[in-house]
Amino acid sequence: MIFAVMAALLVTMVLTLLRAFLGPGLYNRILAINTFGTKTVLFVAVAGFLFGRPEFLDIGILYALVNFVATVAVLRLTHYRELVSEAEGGERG
Amino acid sequence: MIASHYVYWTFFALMLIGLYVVISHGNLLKKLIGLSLFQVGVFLFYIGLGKQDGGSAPIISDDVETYSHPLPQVLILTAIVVGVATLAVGLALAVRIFEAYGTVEEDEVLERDSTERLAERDRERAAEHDGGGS
Amino acid sequence: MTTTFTLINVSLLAILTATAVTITRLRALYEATMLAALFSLVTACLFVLLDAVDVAFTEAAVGVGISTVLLLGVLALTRSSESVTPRRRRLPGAIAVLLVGGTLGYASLDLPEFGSADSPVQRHPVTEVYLHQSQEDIGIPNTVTSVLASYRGLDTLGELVVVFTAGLAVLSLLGPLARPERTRPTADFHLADYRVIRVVSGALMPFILLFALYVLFHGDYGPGGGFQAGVIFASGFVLYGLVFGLDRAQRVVPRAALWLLVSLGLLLYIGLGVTTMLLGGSFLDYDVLASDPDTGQHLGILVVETAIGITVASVMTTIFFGFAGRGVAR
Amino acid sequence: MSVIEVLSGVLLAAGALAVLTGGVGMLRFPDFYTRIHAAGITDSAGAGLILLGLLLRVDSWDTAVRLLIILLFLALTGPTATHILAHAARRDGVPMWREGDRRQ
Amino acid sequence: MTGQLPVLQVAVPLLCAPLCVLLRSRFVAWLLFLAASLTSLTCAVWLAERVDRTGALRYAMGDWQAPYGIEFVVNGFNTPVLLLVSLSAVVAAVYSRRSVAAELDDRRVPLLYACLCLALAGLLGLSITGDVFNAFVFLEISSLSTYTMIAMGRRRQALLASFRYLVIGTIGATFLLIGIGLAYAVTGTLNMADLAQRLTGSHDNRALQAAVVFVFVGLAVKMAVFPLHAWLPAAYGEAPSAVSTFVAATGTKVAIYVFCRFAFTVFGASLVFGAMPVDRIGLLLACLGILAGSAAACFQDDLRYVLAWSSVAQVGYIVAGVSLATTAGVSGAYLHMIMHSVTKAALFAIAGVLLLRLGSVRLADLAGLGRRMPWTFAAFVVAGLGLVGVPPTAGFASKWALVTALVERDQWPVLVAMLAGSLLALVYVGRVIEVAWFREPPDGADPLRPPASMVAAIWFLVLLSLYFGIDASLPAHLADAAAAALLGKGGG
Repeated sequence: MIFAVMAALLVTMVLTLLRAFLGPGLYNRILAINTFGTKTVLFVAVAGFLFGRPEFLDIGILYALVNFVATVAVLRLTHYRELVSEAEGGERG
Repeated sequence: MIASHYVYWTFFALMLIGLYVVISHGNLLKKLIGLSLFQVGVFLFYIGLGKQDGGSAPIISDDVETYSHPLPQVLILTAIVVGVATLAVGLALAVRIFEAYGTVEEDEVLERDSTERLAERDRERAAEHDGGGS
Repeated sequence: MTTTFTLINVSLLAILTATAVTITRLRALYEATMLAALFSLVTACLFVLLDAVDVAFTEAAVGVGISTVLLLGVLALTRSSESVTPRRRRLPGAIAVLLVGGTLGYASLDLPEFGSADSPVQRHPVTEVYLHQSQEDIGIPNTVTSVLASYRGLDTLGELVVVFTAGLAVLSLLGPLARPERTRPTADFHLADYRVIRVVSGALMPFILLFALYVLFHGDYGPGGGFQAGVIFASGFVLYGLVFGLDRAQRVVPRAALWLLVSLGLLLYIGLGVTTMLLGGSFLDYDVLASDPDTGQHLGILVVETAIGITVASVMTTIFFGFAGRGVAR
Repeated sequence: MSVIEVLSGVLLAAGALAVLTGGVGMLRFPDFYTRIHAAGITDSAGAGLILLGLLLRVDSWDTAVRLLIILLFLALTGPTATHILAHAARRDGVPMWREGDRRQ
Repeated sequence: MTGQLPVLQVAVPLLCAPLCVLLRSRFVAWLLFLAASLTSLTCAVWLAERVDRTGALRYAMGDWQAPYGIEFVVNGFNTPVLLLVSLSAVVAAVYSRRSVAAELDDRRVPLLYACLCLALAGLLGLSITGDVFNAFVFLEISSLSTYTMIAMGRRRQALLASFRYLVIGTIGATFLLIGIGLAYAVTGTLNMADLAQRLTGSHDNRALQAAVVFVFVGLAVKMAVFPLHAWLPAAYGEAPSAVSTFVAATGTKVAIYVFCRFAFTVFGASLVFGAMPVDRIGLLLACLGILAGSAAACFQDDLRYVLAWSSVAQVGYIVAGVSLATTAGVSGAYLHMIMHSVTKAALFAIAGVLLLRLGSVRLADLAGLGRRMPWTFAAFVVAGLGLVGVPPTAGFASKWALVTALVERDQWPVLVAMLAGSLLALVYVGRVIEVAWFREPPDGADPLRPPASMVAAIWFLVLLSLYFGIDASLPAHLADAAAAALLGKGGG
């Protein structure tokens, strides 16, 4: 059963990855990558059970955390770029 | 051969992809991204060396028999840290280059430097000429 | 079990290669950075699969939590799309790839089989010492930690010095010492737009810091340790800075305190080495720290991990402030 | 086969199904806003069911606590992330798909 | 306490770096760097003397015996390098006080000294360590601090120079890492002595041969061997003068030492020079490097770039000596390493003084220098002639040693290249002297007085090079001991 879950996760990873490759645009990719991050959290959890050592779930917690930080960073920093480039795009040439 | 070495070959392929990006792309940031890819390939190669079939993470526990080797993991921990330190310095330099030149494309930076040098030389020539004439 | 492993391994490797190729082809750098983050995540999964849990921990924290944020910060400050790579640049890259690839392929012919229990790496006496002897010498279940902090403590000191150097570099290039002449307009973050994220981040903050402490002190028994804890601390501050603005983040951790902490961690580590020398042992020989070698090793490793945690957290935060402060310079 | 094992199997199967559906939706849906819906399915239903299924299989309490923390964390950050994504996408004028438009 | 000397050598500069940052005072930072380099020099002298008397010293970190832990090894082959690096650091410390104050803004000065301490620690650690991975770590410490210091240069070109050095240097370091990984895969160990022992008899192992290639290409980048030298001219030409003085004297030299260490004591000469054609490739690249570097130096119009390109050529001389793989060749290479390091440090120091007083070191701006700064100019002439190899300067003694080694092995083409390189050196040094002596100074130019501490540092180096030129017994003794230790004839 656990192996089936793993297979489903891997297939979903590939599907999400295709979306990340195809885009279009930044937001589709961010969405795909955010979803992909959740998949990796699940991957770590399931892999732990699959290979008989489930005590390393700390890694899953960390993945969830950094995934969130990265998403927030993308949104913050892309938005900010527009502000700056509007204000002084001309000067910098 | 394929069954036992495909893993190494994939790691090598990752290194080569990174190396290609570093060498042939002119954008400084893309170069740094390529550099990280290159390094990640090497990290994976090291970790691959320590893996043992049916092994488990080298955290000693009563009900586990075989462990993968801890030494490559320690080395790569160090190497990852060195890699991110280099990346941070490279990015800081890229920001400063952008502020100084207005671009992060290597070719454009070089072009701007050489036009500056040519302009300087012209000025000098002109000054010399004036000095000789008067 | 082996088949399962191989199947998962092959899928992850395929995902990894496809991602790498796509990264090289994308000229929009924001997208390339996002895919680099994804690449890091997959690498980390692969590390888990290859039993390198500590490395996976670090790779995820560094690759996604720090590298991506820094790259995005730099993109925000510079230009975000790459110009077309001219044809003449491709040749040197292709030649280098061919040469290196040829050499690597040649080398692989004599590499031991992947996963073999009979390779020189596994047969060397070091393996036995690190895996079993260490239980008596040091007495910590996580052998990665004992090799990292004790057997090869000098490498780890070197690693910390590298981090310290990176902190110095960013301070000198982007810090308050290197203000750009032209000031920029204050960035308006539209904080009000993001009420949900503020509440959630605020709720998460104590949890993140607690998690970092847990990782720091649990490193002896499971994946984790000073470096990982430091990065988690730093990504906590990064999150705080991103959500609540740089000013508030700097009020929480003032620059002066960061300067102090950056040096303090390194001093603590070297000081530990000097102490062991003064107590009559050799550099970083923790046995002499207590009457009983086991306790001494535990104490030494604890100090080392704490020192690493302090320096890494403060350097990473300094670096982030350096980049972010560049954008909102007043 | 105990009841708990069966229950866990059912939960895992449901979770795997949800994850897969979400993945397919991610690829097949026509625009960004519909894809958020697919992402939501995998993030909440898929992750939740799988983690609960695993929770029934643990044999030590510290693993269980970690699973719960992951669950809590995903439940907290997932919706937040999709929320701000949608918010930002709307702000930046990501186009919306209507019946009859070309797929993006 | 004398047993702890090998580690003190590295630990003291490492300790001073965070203190520089913490105390944030320009004067204290300078004092710390001076103290660190003096301590290192004392340790190095002490160690050299002990090794000379009793043979190799080993120091096990954390009391874990090698190969389980990391060990430091002091032997005939690295004492000259330790002495060279720490002596250069002392000179750079004396020199830097005024030069750094003039070239950098006040608040960055402590950071520069911290980086100098780190670079010193990195280079010393790289020279002393007996563990291949530890060597990589120390290499990265020294490189990263060097990138940082180069970026502190005055002109904006320094930024790109630093960035390119960073990218090329990191590729080199990663190559080294791949090589170490392949060697590790074949042997399972990282300790140099253990590696050497386990490698004997596996000469036809293809992974091992690839490891040799990767390690040497990686080191060649750091050594600036001919086709991989692209980073060097701009890096040395744009760095703050105190930094180029220190780094030009030590950076490539330590990399060359590590090359020798790997070639002779890790992989073994029979594999590297017997089973693989490293010697022939080395000689070829050396010739190309000598010719290309010297020729390029003749066409530069900035004094510091002239010197930097000349460094590329000089690396060629040293590589030629090492590639001979004979005792005479390696000894000559060590001798040239010492002599060139003293000479080049003096020249870069002079360029720094000129930069301070004239505001530029473009050749056109040096007109009439001979009359405006007679003493500095005299120092330049002596050091410049040392570069050419005119007796009785230091350059002559070492080039003579290299020539005899080449003749012994009948390497005539290399000899021709070396002679051509020396003639070209005469051209580029002559060009500078011509401008400085025969051209009229600009109207209204007064004589200039350089700061006393900088002059003292320069003249110390110049007199040292003259002394070595007349009586080369001390460096020749060190070089012979090094060659003997490397090639396994005595020393242990």
